[in-house]
Amino acid sequence: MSWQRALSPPARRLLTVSSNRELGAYRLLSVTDDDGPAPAPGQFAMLAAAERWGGGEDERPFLPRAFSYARHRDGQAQFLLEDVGPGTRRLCELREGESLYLLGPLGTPFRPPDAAPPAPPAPRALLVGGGVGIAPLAILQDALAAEGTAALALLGFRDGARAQGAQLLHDPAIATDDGSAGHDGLVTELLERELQVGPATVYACGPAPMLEAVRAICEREQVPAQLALESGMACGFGACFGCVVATRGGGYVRVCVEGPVLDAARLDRVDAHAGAPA
Amino acid sequence: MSWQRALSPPARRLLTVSSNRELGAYRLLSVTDDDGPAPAPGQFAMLAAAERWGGGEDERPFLPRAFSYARHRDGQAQFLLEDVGPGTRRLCELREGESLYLLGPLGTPFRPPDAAPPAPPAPRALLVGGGVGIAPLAILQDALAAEGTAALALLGFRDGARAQGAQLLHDPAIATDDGSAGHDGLVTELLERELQVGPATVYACGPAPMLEAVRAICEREQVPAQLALESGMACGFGACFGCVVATRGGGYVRVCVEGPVLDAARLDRVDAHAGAPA
Amino acid sequence: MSVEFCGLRLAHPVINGSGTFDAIAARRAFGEPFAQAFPFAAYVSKTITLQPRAGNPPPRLWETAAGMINSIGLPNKGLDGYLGEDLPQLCGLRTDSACSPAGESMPVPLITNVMGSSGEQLAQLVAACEQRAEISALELNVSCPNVETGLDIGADPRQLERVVSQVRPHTSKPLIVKLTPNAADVPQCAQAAQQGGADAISLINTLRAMALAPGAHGGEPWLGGGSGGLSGPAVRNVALAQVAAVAERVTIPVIGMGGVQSAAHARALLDVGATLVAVGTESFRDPAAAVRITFGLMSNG
Amino acid sequence: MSVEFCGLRLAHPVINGSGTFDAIAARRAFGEPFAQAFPFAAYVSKTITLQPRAGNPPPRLWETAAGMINSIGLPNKGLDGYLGEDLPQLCGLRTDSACSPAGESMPVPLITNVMGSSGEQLAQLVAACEQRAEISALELNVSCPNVETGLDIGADPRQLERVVSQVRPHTSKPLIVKLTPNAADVPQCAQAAQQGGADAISLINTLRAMALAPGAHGGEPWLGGGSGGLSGPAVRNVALAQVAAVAERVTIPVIGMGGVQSAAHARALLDVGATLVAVGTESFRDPAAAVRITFGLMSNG
Ligand SMILES: Cc1cc2nc3c(=O)[nH]c(=O)nc-3n(C[C@H](O)[C@H](O)[C@H](O)COP(=O)(O)OP(=O)(O)OC[C@H]3O[C@@H](n4cnc5c(N)ncnc54)[C@H](O)[C@@H]3O)c2cc1C
Ligand SMILES: Cc1cc2nc3c(=O)[nH]c(=O)nc-3n(C[C@H](O)[C@H](O)[C@H](O)COP(=O)(O)OP(=O)(O)OC[C@H]3O[C@@H](n4cnc5c(N)ncnc54)[C@H](O)[C@@H]3O)c2cc1C
Ligand SMILES: Cc1cc2nc3c(=O)[nH]c(=O)nc-3n(C[C@H](O)[C@H](O)[C@H](O)COP(=O)(O)O)c2cc1C
Ligand SMILES: Cc1cc2nc3c(=O)[nH]c(=O)nc-3n(C[C@H](O)[C@H](O)[C@H](O)COP(=O)(O)O)c2cc1C
Ligand code: FES
Ligand code: FES
Repeated sequence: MSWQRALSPPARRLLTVSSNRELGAYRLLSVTDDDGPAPAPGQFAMLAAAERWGGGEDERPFLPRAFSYARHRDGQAQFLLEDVGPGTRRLCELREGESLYLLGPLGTPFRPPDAAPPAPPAPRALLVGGGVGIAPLAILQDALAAEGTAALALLGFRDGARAQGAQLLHDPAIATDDGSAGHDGLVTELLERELQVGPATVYACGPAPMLEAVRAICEREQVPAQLALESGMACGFGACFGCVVATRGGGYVRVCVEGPVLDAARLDRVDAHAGAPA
Repeated sequence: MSWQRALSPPARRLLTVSSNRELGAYRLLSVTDDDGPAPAPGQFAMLAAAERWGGGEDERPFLPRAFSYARHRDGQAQFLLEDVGPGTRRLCELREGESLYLLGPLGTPFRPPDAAPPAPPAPRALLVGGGVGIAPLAILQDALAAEGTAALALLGFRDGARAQGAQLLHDPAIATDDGSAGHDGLVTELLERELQVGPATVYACGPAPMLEAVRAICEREQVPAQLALESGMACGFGACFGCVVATRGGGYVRVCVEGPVLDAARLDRVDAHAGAPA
Repeated sequence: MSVEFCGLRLAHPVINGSGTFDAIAARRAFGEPFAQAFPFAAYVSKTITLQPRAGNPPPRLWETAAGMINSIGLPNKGLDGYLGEDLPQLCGLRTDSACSPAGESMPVPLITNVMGSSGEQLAQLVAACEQRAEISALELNVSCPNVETGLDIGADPRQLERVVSQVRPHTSKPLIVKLTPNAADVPQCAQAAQQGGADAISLINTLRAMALAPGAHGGEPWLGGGSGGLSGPAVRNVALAQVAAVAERVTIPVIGMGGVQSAAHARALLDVGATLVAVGTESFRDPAAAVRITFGLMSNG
Repeated sequence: MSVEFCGLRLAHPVINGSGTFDAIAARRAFGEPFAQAFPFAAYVSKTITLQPRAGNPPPRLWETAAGMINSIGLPNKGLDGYLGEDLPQLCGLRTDSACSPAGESMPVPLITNVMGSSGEQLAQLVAACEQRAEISALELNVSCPNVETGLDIGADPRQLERVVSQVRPHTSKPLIVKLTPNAADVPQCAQAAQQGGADAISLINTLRAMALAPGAHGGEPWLGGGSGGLSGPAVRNVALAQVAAVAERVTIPVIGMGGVQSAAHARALLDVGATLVAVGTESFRDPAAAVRITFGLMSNG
């Protein structure tokens, strides 16, 4: 697995669903993509069902939807889906053998942990995920493991059904809002505890309030953090300028080109629209 | 079975598909409609899939589609479908247990054959159908049979696969354009032959050229003809004024209100848009 | 839920768009009881003209992505036919009692929509309607894009103000002006209508649109009328923008319409300032659409 | 298939709509070879203004029924940034050889789209572009609905003619005027642009539209810019009507766009008189949409 941004072929590909199974409150969608480039951790793809993409709630969806690669192995791309609206609903109902369009891999991936201070000589990574935002942390954990980097996953969920998504990662520490699994409270409490242990590079993906809390904590603790943002997207490849977030010092960057992974230091705060479904 | 125009409840009903099976080139869709009024022969319903009605070719369908009741028995409404575009395609793919919206029965039905001259003392009916236009003739044949009226079905099809639709009627005489089943030629040739035998009331439904030929023949032979027309419809209950055909002497009538069954004598000619899919 | 609109008391804020519901034909399809459980709080007639019109030759409909184009061409019996034959059949409608505030059926006031190619014609139409007690309000269609009146009165604010002020003296009934969306500055048109004496504004009418005959390669139009008007979900957000801008500009009530399919869509129009909401195309998909929408508004405020 | 447009030879008739394809970002996503297999026969830049603009605050997008609303707000580096930083990266694009008549890749001429709030500003932009050989043609955006320029120059024929004639003397390159669809009489605007000296007309730009924030109940707009512009299949038949009416009125070439998703849609615009077709929103759904459409045109004439 490489940390290098993979390039997407310049056309959406018509691919076949190899499986689509329940994972607690989520679905794990596997797609056969033998010829597709392997994504770097943090990259995403734009997905749309090949048939009947439309005609749902308010006659939507129309545009493709962005999903982080949760895994990519042996020509199989995996995505973790949460049904939050007409687009995700249509993808969630796809059955084995049905077709979808995929454009990807897209976007700027995670970088390996800093070897330089403040990280200790043996770099340590903390993977902080919230809800369906855990998806890119799975493929990231694989990549870190392959390099022998300790990568502890701290995963927060709204409830026990969602917490089952944690199966996607190795040996995660879990927090739930309703206390039904793991720590009864916020995942950021787990992060604060871990940062007491020693410095680390923090990787985070999840709802905007979680990302903002992670950002603030890491700023305060002066540890580097890479945030995988989300944003409403029309294209995913820099064409529409629709997916921007405001950056520190003014101006906007496109989440699909400069991100989805941005150094937390580039942001004054994480905008309410820049996170995963809560 | 009654000849009386049945009234539709004033809202579309959410119903369940009980079966949807192939019948040659067509599909026979059965819908459970226990509480729905029984249609009179010639009436139709507006159908739309409850889910994903849209997102097909050119992001259609959007409006419901009109279909003649082919049969209605024991709370089961049957429709004969030919896949000619995004609306019929979506309905053709509906599986048992899936839902659709139905508004109906709608429109003006067939009238019983004239007892008065030119019909002979024992009325005789000739049912002339073309392609998927045979659908309303099935329920009509049932109604005539129930009254003991001889009702000979003359059915024309483009090819053998379509000719299998003839199974819907009793003892039909068949014509195919490609000669692959029955008479090698036009169904109107069968009609001319039958009219030599003696007068009859003619009932016809099919593509516009066929209807126009039937109209012209019946005018020439001075036998009464009732034509079940078709037309692009938005509503089916007289609201949009979109489904009109021109009538003899000028002006237009709404096919969904005055029709779909119109006396041939009311038309100068059958407009190219006023027939079933060819 | 009961609403006051220009002095009329309505059971709820959902009415029909002109030309999208024929109460007489509906009774034929659904039976007499339908008239006593009418889905709309007020009934707006199809556009009536001085002379009878047959309407455009078919085809008159084209389905688009999430919408439709109509080129109906305003068929109607003309003023005399309307007043003589239709009006008697349009009285006595009552709302669906399930959609009324106190669970009680209420009378459905009749709003007559008229169109003319000049201020004089409109004045003549309005003056004749003024005589009829069955008519509760008037709506001027100054916007129909699919009939060749030469000029589109409603798109030019100055002309519009002149025409409305010409019509105004001929009626004491509430006078609604239905704007065309095919204008550069719709709020300015609304303001002009108010200045001319309108009691309320309604919008949007259909967007000018066309379709080609499938298979033909010479650019032959599909619609018998050549071009037509787009309605349905496709225009919903255009309607919302225009209704919001108009409601901000005028002080008279606004009837918002365009692509309303659900209570949420109706709520959005009310939220940006509409007093009433009209349902058009969605009624074609379900004659009880207005009932569904009204229920939704009642249960979610 | 190769087309002549205002003296430029193009590999095929399919180009992009301004602001709907960023060739620089696309090379980053798809790699350098993409520049040598570019999907469009000519490349139209995003709208450039005199001063740099950050664009509107997010959210900038709203998905509608069969379309989308954007409220991007014309972010760009300003004239100097564009000429200095972007222009060098936009030269040397070549078409996908599979989409070229003789199977040979052809150069992709660059069309620069500019906008200003006055004739003077536009003249200044055009004069600066005139100096640059890399630019093959200019497009005036007189129509963008989502930036508050005060007046919408393109909706008023007289103002439009004045502005175009003010700009015309500053360039000998082909001058395209991109009209706004939010006008009462679009063909008249086209005619005014021609009278002012335009070499070609392009249309349609987006339709003014808005959306409310889901869940909010005070009518709060969703888009950071308040309102925005509708594009995609929802506007296709509105575009077709406007393009047909404009092509009938002017004698200069027309670039048709609005909701094109397939070769059949492109063919319809060509059939009613367009010389070129532009693809916008559909490229978001598939960056190779233009390739697919061009193939379709090539195989079905
Ligand atoms: C880089 C990236 C990676 C992502 N990875 C994942 C992933 O791995 N798994 C996953 O489940 N999700 C992921 N997402 C989020 C996913 O793309 C969204 O959940 C999805 O787009 C929602 O579409 P929908 O139609 O289901 O819901 P929508 O109805 O589109 O609702 C989603 C949100 O969009 C807004 N919204 C509502 N209506 C509209 C409208 N009409 N137009 C615009 N916005 C509207 C609201 O804020 C709403 O909460 C990712 C997003 C990005 C940008
Ligand atoms: C009273 C009545 C009874 C009917 N009974 C039956 C029946 O029993 N069985 C049956 O199979 N069919 C029946 N039909 C016909 C059926 O309604 C049509 O075949 C169906 O509406 C086609 O829809 P579609 O989306 O599949 O095809 P469409 O794409 O709508 O194509 C159908 C035809 O419509 C036209 N068309 C194409 N595109 C458009 C567009 N965008 N907008 C408008 N028109 C367009 C063309 O002429 C085309 O050939 C009946 C029709 C009526 C009016
Ligand atoms: C088939 C049809 C016929 C219409 N006839 C008229 C009419 O006669 N007079 C009028 O003022 N508006 C007419 N309209 C416009 C509607 O009243 C309404 O303004 C428009 O359709 C937008 O609403 P909708 O999207 O809910 O349909 C008609 C619309 C349709 C679709
Ligand atoms: C996200 C987006 C940004 C756009 N930016 C511009 C722009 O900068 N300048 C311009 O003239 N038109 C702009 N447009 C309008 C398009 O060029 C085009 O006219 C319109 O989208 C209709 O075509 P479509 O339906 O194929 O998208 C933009 C459209 C979209 C969707
Ligand atoms: S999603 Fe279009 S620029 Fe990012
Ligand atoms: S289909 Fe609407 S009036 Fe007949």
